[in-house]
Amino acid sequence: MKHVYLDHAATTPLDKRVLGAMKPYFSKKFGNAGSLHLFGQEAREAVEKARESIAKAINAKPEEIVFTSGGTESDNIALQGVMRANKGKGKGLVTSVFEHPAVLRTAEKLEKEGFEASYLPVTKQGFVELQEIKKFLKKETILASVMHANNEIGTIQPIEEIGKLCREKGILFHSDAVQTVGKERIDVEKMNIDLLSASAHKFYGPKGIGFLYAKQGTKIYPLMHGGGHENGLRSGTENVPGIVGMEKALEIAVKEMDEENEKLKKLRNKLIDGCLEIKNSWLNGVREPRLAANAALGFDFVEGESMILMLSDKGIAASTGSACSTKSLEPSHVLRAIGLPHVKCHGSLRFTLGRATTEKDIDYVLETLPGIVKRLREISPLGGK
Amino acid sequence: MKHVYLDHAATTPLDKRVLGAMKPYFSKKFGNAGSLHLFGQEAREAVEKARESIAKAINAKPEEIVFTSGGTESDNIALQGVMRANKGKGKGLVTSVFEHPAVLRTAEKLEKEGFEASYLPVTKQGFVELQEIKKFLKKETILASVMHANNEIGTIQPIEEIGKLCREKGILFHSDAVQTVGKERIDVEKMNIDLLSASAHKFYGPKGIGFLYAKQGTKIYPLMHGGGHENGLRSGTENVPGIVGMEKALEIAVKEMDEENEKLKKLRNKLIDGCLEIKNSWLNGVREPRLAANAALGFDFVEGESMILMLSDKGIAASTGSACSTKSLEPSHVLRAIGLPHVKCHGSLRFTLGRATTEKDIDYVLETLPGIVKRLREISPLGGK
Amino acid sequence: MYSKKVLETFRNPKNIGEIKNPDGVGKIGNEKCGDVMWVYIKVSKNKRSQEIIKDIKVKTFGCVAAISTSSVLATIVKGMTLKDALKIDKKQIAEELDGLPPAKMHCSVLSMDGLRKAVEDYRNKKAKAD
Amino acid sequence: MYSKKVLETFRNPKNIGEIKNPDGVGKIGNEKCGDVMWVYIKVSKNKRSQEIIKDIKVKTFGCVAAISTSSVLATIVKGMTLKDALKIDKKQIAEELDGLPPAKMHCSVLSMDGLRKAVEDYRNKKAKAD
Ligand SMILES: Cc1ncc(COP(=O)(O)O)c(C=O)c1O
Ligand SMILES: Cc1ncc(COP(=O)(O)O)c(C=O)c1O
Repeated sequence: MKHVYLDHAATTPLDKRVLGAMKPYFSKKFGNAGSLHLFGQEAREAVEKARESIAKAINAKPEEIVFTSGGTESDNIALQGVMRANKGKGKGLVTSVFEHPAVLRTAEKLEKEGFEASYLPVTKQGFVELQEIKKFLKKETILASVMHANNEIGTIQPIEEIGKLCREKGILFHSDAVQTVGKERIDVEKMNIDLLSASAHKFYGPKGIGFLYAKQGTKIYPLMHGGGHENGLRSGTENVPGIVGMEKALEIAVKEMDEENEKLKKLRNKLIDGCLEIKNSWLNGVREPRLAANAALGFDFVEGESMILMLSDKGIAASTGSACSTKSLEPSHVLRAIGLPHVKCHGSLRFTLGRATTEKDIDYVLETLPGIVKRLREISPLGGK
Repeated sequence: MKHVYLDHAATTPLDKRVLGAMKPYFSKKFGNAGSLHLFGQEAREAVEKARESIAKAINAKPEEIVFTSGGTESDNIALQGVMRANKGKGKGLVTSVFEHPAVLRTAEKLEKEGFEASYLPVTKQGFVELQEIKKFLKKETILASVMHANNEIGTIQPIEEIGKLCREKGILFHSDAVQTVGKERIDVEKMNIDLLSASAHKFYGPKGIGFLYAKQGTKIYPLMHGGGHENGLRSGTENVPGIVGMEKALEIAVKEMDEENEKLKKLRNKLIDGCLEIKNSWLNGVREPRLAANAALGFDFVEGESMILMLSDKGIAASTGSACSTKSLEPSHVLRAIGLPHVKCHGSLRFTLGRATTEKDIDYVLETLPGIVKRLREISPLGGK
Repeated sequence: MYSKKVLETFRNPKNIGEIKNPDGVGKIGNEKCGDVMWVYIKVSKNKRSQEIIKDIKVKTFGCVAAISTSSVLATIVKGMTLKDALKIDKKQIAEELDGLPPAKMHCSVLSMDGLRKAVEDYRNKKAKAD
Repeated sequence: MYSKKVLETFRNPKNIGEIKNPDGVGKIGNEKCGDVMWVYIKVSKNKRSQEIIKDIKVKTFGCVAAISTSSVLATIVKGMTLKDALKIDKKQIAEELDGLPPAKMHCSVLSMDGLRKAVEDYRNKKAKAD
C-alpha cells in the first residue's frame, strides 16, 4: 500500500543526514559531557559546538540556550520557572486561548498556585490582536506567552510586535516556537523574545530533545534539581547524540528553508484547493500568514476521527489537529477559539506536509478523500441528504 | 593511543544491538505515538511493548512504568511529585546523606517549600543502617528514599529490609536504582519498593531516556504539564526510539547479568589489589556487597582531578566520583559521609568497569597508575617524602 | 488505543443506513458533543406472538467508537424480542468489541438509548394507531 | 572546562619542585580545601641593586588549576624584582592561562599568597640576620 505521511506537525522522520551526525556519539564518542577525561571532553566539545550553532541560528548567545527533553519541558520551564522566580514583581501571566496544552495546562497549574492567568482571545482568522494584548498587559504582569505559529491551524502570530509591547512595559515575553523553529526565520533580538521553546522532532531532528532560549539575565527557577547541568537550569546527564542531532537538523532546516517553503506552499495550496472542491468544506484560518505546510480543513456532517482512520486504511496519515495522548471528547479548543460552532469543530482534518511530500502524494489524497467523506456522509444522520 | 574507558558509572556506550533495535524508529516507523493513524499506531505499539517488557524485568505491571528523560527526572518526579501529592499526610521526607545530587538537591528544594527532610547517616563501610532508619521513620513521614547502590563507592544497600520497614509503617519507599538497573536483580514486589528510578544510558541504552516505576495507586503530581501523556504523569511527545532502545538494553543486560558480573568482579578485584600495592592507598567502601564493576580507591598526598587528567593523557578514563557539571570545590559528600577526613577525600579515584573491559585494560592501568601517583607525590608538599 | 475488533467493525460496519417506512425511529445524541445516532427499526412478531426486531439500521455521526457500537448493537438485537433487546447491557456491547477506551464508554450507552427511543416511538405510534 | 593553555601547563609544569636552602619559603592553603602550595624562593640583586627573584620553585597538592597557576606564577615572577613580583595581579595569572573556570579563580589568589608569604619569610630571615 502507498504510504503518504501528512502529519508533519505531529512529528517528522529523522533526516538521514542527522542520524549520520549523531552516529559517532552513540557508541564511540559516548562520554558523559560532565566527565573530565578525554571521553568527557570530546562530548563536552560536541555539546558546546551545538549550543553555539543553535544560538547562532536564532541570533542568540550560546549561554542563552538550555537543552531540554523537548517542547513540553521548554514550555514548562519557561512558564513555571519564570513565574515562580519573579513572584516578587506580581502574579500575572498573559497567554492566549489557543496555545498548546503544554502552555495552557501549565498556566492552569500556576493558577492553582495563586498566580493569575488571563487568556487572550483570537480572531476568526486565527490571530491574537495587538489591541487586545495592550489591554491585557498590566503592571502586575510578569510574563506573556504567545505561540509563534498555531499547531492546528498554522496561523503565524505577530510576534515581533507583541514582543515590542512587552518590552515597552518591562514584561517578559515567551513564545512557543515548536511549530516554527526550522520552518520560519527566527531572530530573538529582532523579534523581542525573552524566552522561546523548540522541539527537535518537529524539524527532522531526534525525539526526546529540545531547547529553551532564555535571554541572559532572565530569572528562572529550574523544574528539576540535581547535578547542576545547563547552568543549574536543567540537571541530568546531557543527551549528547540528541543535542548533536538537533543542531544538525536545525542547520539543514535553516539552510533549506526558503526553497522548502516555496515547494510546500505550492503543494499545500493545491491540496487546499482540491479539498475545497468537496461540497460543504472550508479552510480553518486564513491562507496568509500561515505555515507553508499546514492545510487545516473542515467537512460538514462527518467526524474527524472517522476520516483519519479511513484515510489511514488507505495509507494516508492525517490528524484532527493535535496528537495528544488524552483522547478528550472536547472538540478542539483552537477551533472553538476561532469561533467555529461545536459541530463544525468535530469535522476537522489537518494535513501537514513535509520534505518528502510529492505532488503525487497530493493527487493520491485528492483521489481518496472525496470517497471517504461521501461514505461517512452516507452513514451520517446530519446534513439531510 | 590505547583507550581504556573505566567510567561506566558515568555513562556507557550504546550497545550496537540496541542501536539496531532503535534504527527502524528513527526514519521509518517514526510516527507520534499519540497519532491515530497507521504511523502513530506502529509507534504506540512499540512503546507499549517496551513498557510491558521493562515492567516484567523488574516484576512490575506495565501501567506502573512512566517513561522520563532520565534518572534525574525520575528522581525529581518521585520526590517532588509524591511529597506534594501527599501533603495531607504529613511533611516528612527521609533520605540518606550519600544520595545522588538528583535526590539531595530535590530534598533541599522541598525543604524550602516547607517539607521536612532528614538525612540518614551511613557507616564507614558505606551502608545505611536499619536501626537508624527505624528511628528516622515517623508518623509524619510521607516518603523514604534510599539509593540501591551508591554511585561513587558502589555499596549495595539493604533495600528489601528498608522497604519492609516502610511498608510496616505505611510510608512510601523510593529507591534511586540508576546504578543497579541492568546490573543487579530488581524485583519491586519482593523488595517492597513503591517508586524506583532508572536511566538507560547507565546500562548501555541511549542517553535522554529513563523510567520511573510507581506502584499502582501511588499519588503523584506531575512536574510537567501538557498533552497528558504517560497517564498525565509526564507530558511530551514520547521518545519512541529512546524507549525501544531502553527496552532492548535492559533485556540484554538482564540476560547477560550473571555472567557479566562474574567477569567484572574478577577484573575489578585484580584492579583493586593492584592499586592497593601502591603505598598509602585504600579502598573506599567494603568489597561486598558492592557493584561488581566498582573500584573506588584513594591515594594519600595527591589530588583526584590531577590523577584523572594524567590518566586521561594516557588514554585512561576514570573519575573522582561523580560526573556532575558543577565542579564544586567541596570534597565528595559521599566520602565525607563514610567518615573520610577532608584531605583523603581529595585523593579519590573511581574506576568503573564495563562490558568491553579486558584483563589487558586492567594491566595497562596497573602499569600506568603507579607512575602518575609517584609523579604527583613528587610535586606535592604533603607526605613529607 | 482502539481494540482490533473496534477497528474491524468500524471498517465493515453492519446494519448501517436507513429503513424506508420504519416502525420506529430513535434520534439521540447532539451535534455539539460530536455523536448523533438515528436508530430505525422494523417490528414483527415471532411464532410465539412476541414482538421482535425484524430489521434495524443505524445512521451515525461520530467517532470510530460511535460507529462501531452502532453496528454491534444493531447486530446483537436484530431478531431479538423487544423485551430482550431492551435488556442489553452496555457492557455487553463493549465486550463484543473487546473493550472500549474509558472515554468512549458513553458511545455504547448512546446506542442503547437510541434503541430505547426507537422502541418507544414504535409503541407510541402503535398506541395511537390502536 | 579548562582552557587548552591550562591543560598544557598542567602537562608540562615549570618551576615545580623544591629549592635546597631557599632564601624564603611560603606555605599556603590547607589540606581540607584540597589545595596546598609551598613556594620556595632564592633572592639576589640585579645590577641596579634591586632584590630580584633569582629562582622560584613550587610544590603543589591540588587540582589541575592549582598546579597550572603555580607553574605560571613562578614563570612570570622569575627574574622580577620582589617589588614588581608582589604587584602581579591574580587576573594576569588567569589571563596567562587563557582564563580559569570561575570556581577555580581562587587558585591564582592562592599562588600569589604563597609568593607573598615566601617573600615575607625571606624578609623576616634577613631582618634577623641583619
Ligand atoms: C505548539 C506546540 N508546543 C509544544 C509542543 C510539545 O512538544 P513536545 O511534544 O515535543 O514536548 C507541540 C507538539 O506537540 C506543539 O505543537
Ligand atoms: C545514583 C544516580 N542517580 C541519578 C543519576 C542521574 O541520572 P541522569 O544523569 O541520567 O539523569 C545518576 C547518574 O548521573 C546516578 O548515578
